[in-house]
Amino acid sequence: MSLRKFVLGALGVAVLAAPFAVSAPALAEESLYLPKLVYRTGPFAPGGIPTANGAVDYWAMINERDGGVGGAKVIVEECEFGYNTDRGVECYERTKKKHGGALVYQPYSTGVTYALADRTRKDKIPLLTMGYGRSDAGIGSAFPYVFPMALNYWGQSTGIMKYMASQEGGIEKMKGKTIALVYLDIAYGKESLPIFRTMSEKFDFKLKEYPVTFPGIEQKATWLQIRRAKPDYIVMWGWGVMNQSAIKEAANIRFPIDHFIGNWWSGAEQDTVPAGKAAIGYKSATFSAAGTDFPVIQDILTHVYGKGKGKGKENVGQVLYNRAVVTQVFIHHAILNAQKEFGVKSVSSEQLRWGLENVNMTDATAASLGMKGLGPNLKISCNDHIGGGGVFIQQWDGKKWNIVSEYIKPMNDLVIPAMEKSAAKYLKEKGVSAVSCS
Amino acid sequence: MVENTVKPGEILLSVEDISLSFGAVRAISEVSFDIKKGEVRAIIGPNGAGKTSMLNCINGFYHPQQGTITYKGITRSAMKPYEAAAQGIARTFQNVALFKGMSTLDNIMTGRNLKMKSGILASTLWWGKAQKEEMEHRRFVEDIIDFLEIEAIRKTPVGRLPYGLQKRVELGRALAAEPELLLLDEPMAGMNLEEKQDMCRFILDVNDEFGTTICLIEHDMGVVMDISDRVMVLDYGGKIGDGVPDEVRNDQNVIDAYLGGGH
Amino acid sequence: MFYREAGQFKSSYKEDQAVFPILQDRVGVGLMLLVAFIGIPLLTSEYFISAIMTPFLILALAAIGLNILTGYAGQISLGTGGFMAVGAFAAYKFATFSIAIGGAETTIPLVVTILLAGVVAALVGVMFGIPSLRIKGFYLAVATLAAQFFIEWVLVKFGWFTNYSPSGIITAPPLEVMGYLFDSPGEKYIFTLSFVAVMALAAKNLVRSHIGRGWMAIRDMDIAAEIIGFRPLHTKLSAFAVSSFFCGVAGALWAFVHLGTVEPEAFGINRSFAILFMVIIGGMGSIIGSFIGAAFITLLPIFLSNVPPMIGWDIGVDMISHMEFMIFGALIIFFLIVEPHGLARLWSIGKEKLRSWPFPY
Amino acid sequence: MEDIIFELQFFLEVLISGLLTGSLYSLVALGFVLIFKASGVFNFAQGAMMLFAALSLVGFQELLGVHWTVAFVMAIAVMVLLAWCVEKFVLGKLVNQEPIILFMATIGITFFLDGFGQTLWGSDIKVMDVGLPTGSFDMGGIFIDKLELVAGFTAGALVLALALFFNKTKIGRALRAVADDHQAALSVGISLRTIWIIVWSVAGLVGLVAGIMWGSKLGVQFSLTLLALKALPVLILGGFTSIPGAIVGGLIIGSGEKLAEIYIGPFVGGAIENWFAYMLAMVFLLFRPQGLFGEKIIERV
Repeated sequence: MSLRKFVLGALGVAVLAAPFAVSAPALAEESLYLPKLVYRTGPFAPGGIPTANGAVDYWAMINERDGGVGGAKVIVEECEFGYNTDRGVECYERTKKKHGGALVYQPYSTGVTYALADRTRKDKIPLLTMGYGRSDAGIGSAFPYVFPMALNYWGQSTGIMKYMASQEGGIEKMKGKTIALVYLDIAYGKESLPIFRTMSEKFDFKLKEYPVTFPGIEQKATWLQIRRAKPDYIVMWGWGVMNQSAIKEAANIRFPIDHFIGNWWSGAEQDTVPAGKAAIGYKSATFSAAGTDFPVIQDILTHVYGKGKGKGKENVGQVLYNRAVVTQVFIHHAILNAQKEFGVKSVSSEQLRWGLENVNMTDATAASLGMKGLGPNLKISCNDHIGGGGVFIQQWDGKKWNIVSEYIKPMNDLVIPAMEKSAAKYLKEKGVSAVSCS
Repeated sequence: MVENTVKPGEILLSVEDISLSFGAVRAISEVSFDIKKGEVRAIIGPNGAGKTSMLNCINGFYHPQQGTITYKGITRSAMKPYEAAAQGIARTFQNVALFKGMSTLDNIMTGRNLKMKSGILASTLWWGKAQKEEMEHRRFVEDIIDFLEIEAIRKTPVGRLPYGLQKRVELGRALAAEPELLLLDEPMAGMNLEEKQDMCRFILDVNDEFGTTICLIEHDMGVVMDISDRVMVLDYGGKIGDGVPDEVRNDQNVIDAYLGGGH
Repeated sequence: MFYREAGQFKSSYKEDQAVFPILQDRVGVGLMLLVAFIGIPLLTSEYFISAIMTPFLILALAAIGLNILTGYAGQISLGTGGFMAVGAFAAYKFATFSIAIGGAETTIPLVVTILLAGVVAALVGVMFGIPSLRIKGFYLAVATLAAQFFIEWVLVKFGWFTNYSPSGIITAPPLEVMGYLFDSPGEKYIFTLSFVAVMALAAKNLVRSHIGRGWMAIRDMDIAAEIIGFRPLHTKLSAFAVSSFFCGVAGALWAFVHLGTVEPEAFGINRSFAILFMVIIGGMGSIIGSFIGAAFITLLPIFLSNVPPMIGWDIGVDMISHMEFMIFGALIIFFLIVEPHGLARLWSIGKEKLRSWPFPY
Repeated sequence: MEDIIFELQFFLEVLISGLLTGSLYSLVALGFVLIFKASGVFNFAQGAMMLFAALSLVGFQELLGVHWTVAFVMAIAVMVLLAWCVEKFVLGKLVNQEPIILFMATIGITFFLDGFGQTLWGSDIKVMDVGLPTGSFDMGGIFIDKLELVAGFTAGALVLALALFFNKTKIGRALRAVADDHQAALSVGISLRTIWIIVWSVAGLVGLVAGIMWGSKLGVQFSLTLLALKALPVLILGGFTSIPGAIVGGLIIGSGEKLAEIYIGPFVGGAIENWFAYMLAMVFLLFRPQGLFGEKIIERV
């Protein structure tokens, strides 16, 4: 009996010692290694699954259709972290040196983004956080390896503001109006607070802040308060289970649903479908379009799903899926840039950084990559890692998301100074100096 | 802390007119008695007579609703058990109350806690003062271990010991505090004859060698009469007899309570 | 055979009460320290050091902290994450606090910062330990959740704690001790290891002193402990204080050394649960058990998620993750059935076996 | 004057919706109480059981295309099977262990169920449609969530049913005997195994009902397991062993946290619901360490 226990103990020791043995096989072939941190499990899996599928399917399509990028095969490897920051860091450390070195990371988690900002800087690997992450990281000289492309949360906030103003017939009409900001009370949700406060002062509207306790399962009290406050608009910074719960509660208090606008992580099929009829008319921001009427999405359907592969057909064309595809197209574009500039097939992460800094997505490039109309046109530079994106507003009609607004540019006069201030503070605290962009 | 000294033969503790009840149940009613310095004082009585409750009152675990307790000349109001311990009152329990997860040595060492002064910081370092203190007390405890003849089980977790030995360890723990007044709650319950004899010997030795005043509760009349100087008898929470063993043995009330009272 | 203590006589109480009275143990621990301090940094990969060893050590430290409270003093707590958060944010406040002495800006030295953070956590721990005087067992466990959620809320809500960072995420300053910058994963690992080794020894010393005996007495039978003179207030609160100190330091290390940046959610309720699991799986009332438990809880999932790709089994990361959960759960149950008192007990049984090996009697 | 009426009405609305939400918490807490009462096990896995039950129901509906009532029956069968497995592979092997060990074992069960449920049915969000009403109706200016009203009635009915079960049936009386005294129960010939299987099955059924309610509200997804945390303060307040306690505790916590969020929250920055519930429970414990309906403990030496 006791000997059995001992044997078990020894077995346990062996199990614990096993991570020592992890090693990375080397690959001789020309390749591009793109590790993908994903969360297909855990409380945020509903959002994590379509984003992961979009990314993986895109590269599977590229490998099938073109045999890789510029002759180099793309190796995509998923690492599950369950939206858990320390597992995310572990994934990063595990994958960063495999297959000759990881080229870029895209964690889709604010917590992991913050945790990786320092590490990627040291390891000289770009961190592409398209549409999320640190709002101040758009200042390329302070964050040379972070690329929060398209628009950060501050820019998005101003974009949503502009949309509401346009609905009312001009920004001056917002004076005296009440806007309720419902946000998930964690780092991600709070990113938009400072800019809304600034705008509230500048445009003279009343801002009511409603933090929702993580993870946002129960929001009754919040919505009772909103009902009493009778706001003209509700803006939501939610993620995961919070979203559909909020949409249902908004319907319960009979708030005019088309005056309820989510940010672009609060506007996907995963948020509206479970909310049922309550969600019809709900709006959200987005920087990418939904649907399958784009060459690149069609190619995925033909080359991946057509051959019986692919991760999840039901996700194709969904908001989060397409958004992930857009991000991959930008990476694709950056790889092509780097290959051209440095004349190699297997670009290094450092070379890819150059590629990302020289992204210039025009209508022509977008068309050549099959993405025309799917995502934004951006021009990245050494100092500007955002690239001048903008925001669309989309609306849920009960079946699909439709874009209902013009392309709205952010109020850069508000956003950029705030970013610069915050970035300067970061540099000071970290004791690092800005890189030169000249 | 009380620093009065009481000479042998003088009254160490006196209980006056105390009553204790739990809701409607009266555990002790209007009992007075005293304990003299240096004596072996016994409290006897049938089950439920209020003996353990009396000890609980003396060491501050229960607070009587009425009456006073005077220890070393100071009458105390509601007092916490650890304050009683600090004044030199130690005890053992009816159902052994040892620290099951610790070894015999550690259990007895806990009895020394009131005398150990080194703080948390010093203890984390171990080196120096804290270690010296620990060693001094260890020496004292080893003497007790020798005295109780439990050397062989020094490092054994007490949970694994047989009942008789546990009782002995518990006595050791109480002794380690170098008490002035030692309260023993049925120290011989559940023991065989040989173990009882050992225990009697220890009790008398403690009384002789250290001059410790002892107050004990016991069922076994024979044992009580042999080793005590004075005996008090409780029944239904009231006092029915008090005096030297011979007096008590012949007291009609006591005989009734034990023999004819329908118990 | 190899592990025999026969012939090792102790001639003084001092020797008898040494941390490791048996020669083989002393050699073993010496070897382990040697491996930990020299072998691992030299021989293993950066991944192993920075993604496995460093977090493992920090969580082991937190587990020691909780073990002091739960394993030694018998007070179940689910507020560990909260106390770690206090440590992390206090360290951040101390580190960003600078005073001008003689014109030059002076900051508090890093090691002092981390220790001070522990002290702040200890104070907060004492505050939330007060209910333990009346509430016991699972009721107390749930009451400590109040601490967990309250602390998290305070840190999220009041910008002062994060120096008004818009997202509420704090960024650690560079790790500089007396002019030396701990920068590479190896250096950071050594930094952590030094802290953990010293504090583990301190914890071991504490639990075998009269203070530790007081905790165990309260744990085993609180009424008897009080009657023989332990003051429940002092004893319980000192356990809360010491435990929170350890957790606070662990939190500070987590923020400063491991992640570099941290948000309050990193010390959420899941963290508290994970550390409680470490203590129970490793063995309550055992310092070495805290290490074993931390290893089990942090390394096993990583190991499990590494195995299928290693053996070339492509089943998708989500399936791996689900299986990881299932195997992990099953193993917890399995180990409890085999040895309910934790892996530390299994370890000591193993030692006993080795003592007589290869002869069973 | 109008203001006062409006305020009064608002207060009433907060109170009512708080009570209704509270009854939803009670549903989760009820499963804990059942198991703790009968076996002294603090079942950490109740949240996971709720998710697993709801996942099974939706899963059968999707997979087999059957009516939800059929899926409901199938889900019950799954929960009974689960109870049998728990007894067979976990609790049965841990008889006479300390409560903390059993608690830890239920943590193992939690991990296993979380993984197993997602392996079988996937981690994606699923829509729970068993025909429960949505939206709210207007009662003199007070909006009442229809779903929560149904949940409130269900909770009430469930408690009534459980009370009948415990008091009127032979098995119920046996369960109570076990709760009072394991030895005595064994000596009159009740098998502890059977009791455990029944209790865990009933807790599974309660979990399924709770899962349906919460699943209709939030969609069936992993986050449902986090609701177990909402049930803990309810348990403290109500006492671990009292079924009415779970209901009353739920009502107090539900209304208490809503009132606090609305009337105290704005002064301190909001989002106080979570810790307020725990704080409320803790302060309450300081005065009654055994909970609202728990039995008073007299200490002896």
